[in-house]
Amino acid sequence: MEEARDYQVNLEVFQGPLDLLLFLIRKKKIDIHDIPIATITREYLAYLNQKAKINLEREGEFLLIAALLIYIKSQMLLPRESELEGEDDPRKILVDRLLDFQKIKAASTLLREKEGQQKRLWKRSAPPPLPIKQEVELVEVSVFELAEAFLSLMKRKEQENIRLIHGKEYSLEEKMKELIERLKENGYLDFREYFNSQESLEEALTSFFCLLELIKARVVIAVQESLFHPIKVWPTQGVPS
Amino acid sequence: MRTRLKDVIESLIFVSLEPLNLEKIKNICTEFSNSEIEEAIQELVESYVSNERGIQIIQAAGGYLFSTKSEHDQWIRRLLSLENKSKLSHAALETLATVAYHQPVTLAEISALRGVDASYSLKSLLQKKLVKITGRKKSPGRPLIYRTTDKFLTYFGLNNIKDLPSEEEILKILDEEKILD
Amino acid sequence: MRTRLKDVIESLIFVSLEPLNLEKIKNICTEFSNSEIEEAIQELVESYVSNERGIQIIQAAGGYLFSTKSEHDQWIRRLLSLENKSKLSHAALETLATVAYHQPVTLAEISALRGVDASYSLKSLLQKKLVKITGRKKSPGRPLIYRTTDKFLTYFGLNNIKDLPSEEEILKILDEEKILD
Repeated sequence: MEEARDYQVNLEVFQGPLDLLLFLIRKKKIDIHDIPIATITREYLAYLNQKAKINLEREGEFLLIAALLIYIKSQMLLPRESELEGEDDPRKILVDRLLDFQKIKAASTLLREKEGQQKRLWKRSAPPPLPIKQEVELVEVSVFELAEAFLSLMKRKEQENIRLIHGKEYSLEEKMKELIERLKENGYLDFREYFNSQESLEEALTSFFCLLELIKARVVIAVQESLFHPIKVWPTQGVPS
Repeated sequence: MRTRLKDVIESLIFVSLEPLNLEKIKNICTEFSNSEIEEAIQELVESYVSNERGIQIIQAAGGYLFSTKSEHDQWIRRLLSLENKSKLSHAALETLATVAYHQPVTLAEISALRGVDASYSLKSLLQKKLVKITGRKKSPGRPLIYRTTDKFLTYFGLNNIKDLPSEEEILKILDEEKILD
Repeated sequence: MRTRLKDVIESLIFVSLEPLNLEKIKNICTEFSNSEIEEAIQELVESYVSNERGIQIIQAAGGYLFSTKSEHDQWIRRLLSLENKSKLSHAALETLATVAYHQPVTLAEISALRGVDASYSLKSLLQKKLVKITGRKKSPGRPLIYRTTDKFLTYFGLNNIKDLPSEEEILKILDEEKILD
């Protein structure tokens, strides 16, 4: 009765069958190198019989070790000519596993201590601010480069739209409004992203002309952080970010 | 005022969010010789040991990193309004210990050593980047093999994988039966 | 050793991502009086001014904050660009994965697989030498074909491209959610 309660107390901590075996060995003060297989098998099976307490997901793993125990027990019962020792001992396979596992558990204990020490040390999760404002070195993109980038995008759009019927018309004014709205909302516009979002070649063309107008009027400025970076369009002033 | 190498290195370590290793420092401070750099690091680390300050330079995963001192933990947690930082689960820690001491190792080997299926905890360790896939074993089925990462070293404050608790330390724990349950 | 208030405050400023103001420090260091705190801050700030170091405590937005010094700016920039160079953006990673698993592959194929134009991230991967051009496809337009490089293998710690986990293996790793551990 008392034993059953013992198991219950420790139930949650049995991560697996090897955990349980080690617990039984320690509890019975058994020498791990000379395990009385019959006793330990009986104890182990008694635990397994308390079905309700076994996690069903883990049951197979517990049964596997039970099978191993029973196998070893049967091997021990075979008549032999000489004393069992060393490599011939059928218990060796189990003992080796338990020793390995015991070491892993001990290592876990040591790592847990180290983890605790480290958890008390705090590191920065973000870099400190630089004394000089780290402005991105923006390169102003020429209209030519812009057009070049647009051309390649247009080519793609053309391929995509080749079979689309161009029904809808886009007014310059509407597009202009839409562009300014977008700038107000996001603070900037990703050139490629924006054109990719256009539904048809015509719409993309209309948008592009609007953008050219806005650049000419210096309402917006097209910049690149550096070569090969995406081209971004920023308002020069007046458009709150 | 002349720029001192020691100060440059201090600022570099300060900016870096991960341990900054000697190799990187050398790649950045190209104006200085290797011996000058090594000397400056030495001097810097010593200045933090002798100077009692609130912050320190620690060595982890082969590099240098700033951190607070453990005795200030409670105040920092008040600032960040945090309870104790979350720790690895028992299963994850056991799996991690298995990988650390048996690497390179396969999932099947880890599961056999632990006596339970370790795939779930291995997945969480992969996601936490404490463990990585580094190839395949030349055995039937060519299973993936796993190793611990640099982040693993940093996590436990180890400078090198050789700094893992030794066999003697492990045996000592076993003698004392202080094993975590 | 007695914990010194000055050191506590130093560690608080260190971990704080925003300028830490006096009010907050007082709210955290409740064991100390206001005048003690003000004195300690004074002392701390002065120690950084007089002690020539690579880092400093500055006052900004009504609070205290660690920062590097402007004379070290050029080295810090080198570090940051070095770190940026070794980092992969999410888009680049996705493109790299597409190349790795579908090689030999063309830009159009990558873009189709990712659902977005991959030319920018492909260019950055070419610059990082994680991907290389290995010829042209014998199809209309004769597009360039891409493969991963040896540097790619080194980056991910693999010996051979065949060591990459297969899609089934990755799915299996990610699909073990239900198993208790």
